[in-house]
Amino acid sequence: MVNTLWLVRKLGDFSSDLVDEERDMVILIQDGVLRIPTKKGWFVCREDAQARGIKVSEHIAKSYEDIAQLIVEAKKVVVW
Amino acid sequence: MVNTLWLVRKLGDFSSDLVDEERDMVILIQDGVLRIPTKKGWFVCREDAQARGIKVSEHIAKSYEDIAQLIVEAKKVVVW
Amino acid sequence: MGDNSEKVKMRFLFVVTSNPFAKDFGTLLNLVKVLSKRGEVAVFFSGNGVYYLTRPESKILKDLGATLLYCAHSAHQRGVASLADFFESSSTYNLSKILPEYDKVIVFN
Amino acid sequence: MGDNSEKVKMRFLFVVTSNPFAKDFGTLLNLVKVLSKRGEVAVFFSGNGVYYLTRPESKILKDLGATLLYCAHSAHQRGVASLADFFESSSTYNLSKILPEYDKVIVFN
Amino acid sequence: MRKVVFLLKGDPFSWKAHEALRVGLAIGINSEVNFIFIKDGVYSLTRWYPEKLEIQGFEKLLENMDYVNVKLFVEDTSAEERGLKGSDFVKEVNFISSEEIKELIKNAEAVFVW
Amino acid sequence: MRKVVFLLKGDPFSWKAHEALRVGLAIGINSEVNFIFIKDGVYSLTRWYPEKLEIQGFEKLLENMDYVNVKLFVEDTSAEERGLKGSDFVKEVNFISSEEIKELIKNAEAVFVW
Repeated sequence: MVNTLWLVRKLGDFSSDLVDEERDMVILIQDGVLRIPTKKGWFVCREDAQARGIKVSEHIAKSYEDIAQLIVEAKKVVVW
Repeated sequence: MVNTLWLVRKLGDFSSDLVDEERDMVILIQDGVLRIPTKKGWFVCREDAQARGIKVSEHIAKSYEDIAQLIVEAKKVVVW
Repeated sequence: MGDNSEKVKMRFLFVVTSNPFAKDFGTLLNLVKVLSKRGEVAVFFSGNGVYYLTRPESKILKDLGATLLYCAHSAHQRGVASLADFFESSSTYNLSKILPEYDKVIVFN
Repeated sequence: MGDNSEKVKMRFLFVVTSNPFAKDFGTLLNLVKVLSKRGEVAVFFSGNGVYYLTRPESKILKDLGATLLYCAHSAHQRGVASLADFFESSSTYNLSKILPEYDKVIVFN
Repeated sequence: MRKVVFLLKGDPFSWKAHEALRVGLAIGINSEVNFIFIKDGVYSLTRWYPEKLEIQGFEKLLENMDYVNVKLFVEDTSAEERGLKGSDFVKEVNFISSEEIKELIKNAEAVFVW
Repeated sequence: MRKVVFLLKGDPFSWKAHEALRVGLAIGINSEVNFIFIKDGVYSLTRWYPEKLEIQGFEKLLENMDYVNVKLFVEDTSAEERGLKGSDFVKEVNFISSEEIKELIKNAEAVFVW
């Protein structure tokens, strides 16, 4: 189970040291998708990437439906 | 005469390489005053620093009256 | 939180203080769309979020079934009045009261 | 620009597209205050700047003698109407026409 | 009582900071709020002059924090990097490390990032 | 005709970018506008889908740029760093170096930074 689901809009500004790598999940949304993550547990919002014409590998893409399910399952959501 | 008067609100985001060091002047305003400049030709808005409780040496302080006069004299103003 | 998700509908509360002509608008719409299928959604607008009251496209949120509340103090301070009857006048005090009733809180500042 | 500053009053044009409940508000006030002593000041509000039309404190700008114009298109798009009669309805087309008449242009986006 | 974390990470002299405190104060009536100032956000609690910035003052809000369930924290390294010590703040604050913030967020049920 | 520079430095898929183009187009009727995209701003001119972001499209504005005095520039290093080449842009753009931007700003009579 995910403890904290982080939805990150601005990567430059994000305090990623607050992420619990074992139990959290990070999903880049909005213009956050312009930087493709390489860390384990970090994903990219598929629709937000597509809307911006950014290509993302399927294995790191999460749809809004996925995100909704994660919001339901996670203990909490933090929008950064 | 000042060619470009730069009023800089966000230092982190500022493309300082666009400044002409010979003929331009940079004044930090708003929260820009939280970072005290050390470069020649760079100043800090006195009232904006005071309002934030930030101390600034007199030799790099410019008041709004000074800024008004510089706006009149400079070829143009760029707010960043 | 959410322990009873199988028995009762999960409840989602959004708090929005950012401007409607900014990037959060589309994100909010997308999230309300997918979450309203999974439970009840309410959105509380405060600060610059009360400008949603004047943006015509806010109606989409209502059509998705969300309850729309706003901080009357913020609206008054900004000279904003809701032309639409589907925004309910509220307060941060009320936000405080209802927050514990929601399973998930999602904040856009 | 400004070659005739001794003969005729210098003219300053502000263009503001940022929100009135943001940090530019105080800066704009300070600059209009000091520049209105040195010439004529006009402020053109567009985009989110049209929310200035609803912020009561905008009157300070008028009291300083500034001409206040706004983009009617932006205001309409945001469902904003001016309650104050000292804001003049205008357009980006008009902004384009008047811009060359001003000695200094100062833009807050 | 819900465990709520507020994180104010910047724009210390702004309506946003004012709104963060105003909402935090209200939430503190019915929940347990850990209100943490990090990065430039820490300046919010220093001595400054809101009336000069056309912003409503924070004093009243900060004063009322004593009557609700809000605990104020300042990240130690954020204060240190800016040369701020305890006496520079208008209110008694608790210093907190990044690790401890991580722990508070881990245990929180809702988080407001400003 | 006044020499005006527009600099769009970020928020490429936003109402702000839309506003920059809308105002630039208008100013271009009576002034000479050099409209320069730098940093993330360069994405504004790539192929993307505004309707999916609840934003009005830029096509019409960009199309009309041909009928006014607006010249579009993309900073070369900003494009390069993002792996974007000429064919990735929806309109024919002029690549420009940081030095040349500095020169355009030096000679401008008004500058709009977005």
